[in-house]
Amino acid sequence: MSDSRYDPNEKSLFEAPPLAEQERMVEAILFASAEPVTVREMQDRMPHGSDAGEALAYLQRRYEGRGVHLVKVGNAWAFRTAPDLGFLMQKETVEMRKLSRAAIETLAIIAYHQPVTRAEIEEIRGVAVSRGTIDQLLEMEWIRLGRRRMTPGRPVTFIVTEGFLDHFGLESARDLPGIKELRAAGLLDNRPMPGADEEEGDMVGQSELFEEE
Amino acid sequence: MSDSRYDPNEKSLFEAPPLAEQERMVEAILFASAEPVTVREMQDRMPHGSDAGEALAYLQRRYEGRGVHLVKVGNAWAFRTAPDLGFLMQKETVEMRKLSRAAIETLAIIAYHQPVTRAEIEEIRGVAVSRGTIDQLLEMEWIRLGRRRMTPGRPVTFIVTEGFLDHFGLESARDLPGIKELRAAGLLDNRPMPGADEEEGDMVGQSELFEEE
Amino acid sequence: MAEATSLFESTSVSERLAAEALIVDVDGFEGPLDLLLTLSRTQKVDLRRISVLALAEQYLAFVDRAKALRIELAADYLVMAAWLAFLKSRLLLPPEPGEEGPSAEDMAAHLAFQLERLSAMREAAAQLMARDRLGRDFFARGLEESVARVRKVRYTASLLDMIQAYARIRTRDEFRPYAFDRRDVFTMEDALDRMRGMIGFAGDWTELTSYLPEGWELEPKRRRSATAATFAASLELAKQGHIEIRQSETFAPIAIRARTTPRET
Repeated sequence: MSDSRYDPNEKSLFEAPPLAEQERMVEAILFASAEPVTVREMQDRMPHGSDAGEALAYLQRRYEGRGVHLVKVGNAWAFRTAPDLGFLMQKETVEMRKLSRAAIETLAIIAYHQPVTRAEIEEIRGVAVSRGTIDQLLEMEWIRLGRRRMTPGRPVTFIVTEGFLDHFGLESARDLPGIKELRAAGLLDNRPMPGADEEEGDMVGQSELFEEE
Repeated sequence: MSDSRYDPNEKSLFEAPPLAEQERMVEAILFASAEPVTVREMQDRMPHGSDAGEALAYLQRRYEGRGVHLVKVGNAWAFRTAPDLGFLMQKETVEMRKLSRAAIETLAIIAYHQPVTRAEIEEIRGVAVSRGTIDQLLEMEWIRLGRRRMTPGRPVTFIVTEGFLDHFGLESARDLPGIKELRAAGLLDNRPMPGADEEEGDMVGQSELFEEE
Repeated sequence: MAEATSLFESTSVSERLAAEALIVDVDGFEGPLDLLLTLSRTQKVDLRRISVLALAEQYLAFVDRAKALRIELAADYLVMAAWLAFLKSRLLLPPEPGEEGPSAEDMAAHLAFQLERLSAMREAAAQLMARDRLGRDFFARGLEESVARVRKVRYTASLLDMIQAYARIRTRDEFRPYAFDRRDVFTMEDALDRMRGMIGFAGDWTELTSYLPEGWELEPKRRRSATAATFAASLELAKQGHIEIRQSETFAPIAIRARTTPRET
């Protein structure tokens, strides 16, 4: 919970505010922000010697069962209204951009298989992924570029963002629905086509034939 | 607190949610709204039979002393950061800047000659020392006032502080290397200073030219 | 193909109607794998237990139907058809001894895996989209408070900066005017002055070295400086048309003489 334990000797030098005060501070910082705030950023803004992580743990308990919840998004935290009260918020509802089936599937594949290359997405879907689909997901800031794969051609990989986690109310990609079962069933393995070594050229050719651009 | 009492007969027709539920609703509505919300608006959005005013009163009490407060803005209500925590709403960025040539020379003279009067500093530097330079060094707590010199006019003297020694990793000002040592170590910059004898106005311009060394 | 056709014909009326609906809607498929997945549903079994042979036959029959109806299929559907025809023949015929490459069973198993994986991803995508979502089911803070950025300047200096500053002040008196040591330097201007005065008296080829100032040839450092300056000056004089320069071969002594008539330029 806490990523910034202080040396006890240092603690004695700087009088940290009482924990209840730190909890108020974390509460105020998180309330003021629409975006998730990292523990590190809270810590930076709080007086020296504060332990944002510990304060957060208390705060989270305090908001259990309330109209707003404290949720963890990746390494950051945010207040979000309780999902069961969504019906009250029609006024606040933002128009959701309708995603194409291709975009939704591509997003799911990136989330479950990340980091994943475009060729791998195409392998799974059996069709070429159009540039527009990837662009749309990048633009929505639901995916971003990960590390390059250390294979010939060093292809880029895609991974999901904190914005994605935030949007779908996930603490981390490990919490994706059914991911454990899928992994156990071997469905997230990168299983190459038997004899793919000889036929790889062929495979690429196929997906290129279908390029929608 | 409540501006919308319902007819008890009507109330019995529709099962109103429990008050704790209503409080959650008010909390979520106020949290998510971009603007302060009136009791009437809340009431309109909540299930029939709810009493937004009463729920609000409970909610307000709940947030007393917390990091955010429930405040009335005109006729409407909103969450606001507790006034004493306003300092958290700023992010401090520290910019490091190199000390000006005049300041560093003055500092050097004080360190090597302490306790030293302003007139002595000027004599050594060969130019007047501006008040701002001394003030800056005082403010940084690298120099402080020493004893007054027992000469006519009893001028103040300047000495370096513990903070100065700390910053430069010195145990005492006596640890500063002498000119001979500097020369031996090749630290003496034998570049002449054009117009070194000229008046300060000129000097400033030239030292700026030199700043990047 | 006869077998496939018969199989196609043997299927029930409703299945044939469904297959025709598929063909009409072929644009709606996202590639051959998607079509295969849809066809596999007609087998009404778990994807793990799917008969790839039957699926291949269904697919080939579908492609034949499309051809009969003169519906143009995208190339990758035809590539898949060719691959499935190959797979089908491999599944039906006993393997030839010494045959290379993956077995037909491995290929079939991989196809089944691909279908199952695609199906699983679709299911996952649906579950994901059905989750409570930000801005639809749960909401962020509406009234965001801006975080003011406060810029604070902190001045700093290193010990070296300070020591050098002090050294600069203390040694200022020792500084000479801006010049490096010129005692051993013979400048081109010096050489020009010297040569201009001498050139008029020298009517014939004279070695350049004889123009060096007296005494400078003794010390190597001074000789180098004087030679360089004199040579540079001679080039300058030649350029101006006052003298001519001659050198019989590389590294041979250089000789100069005054030009009688100024060169036309």
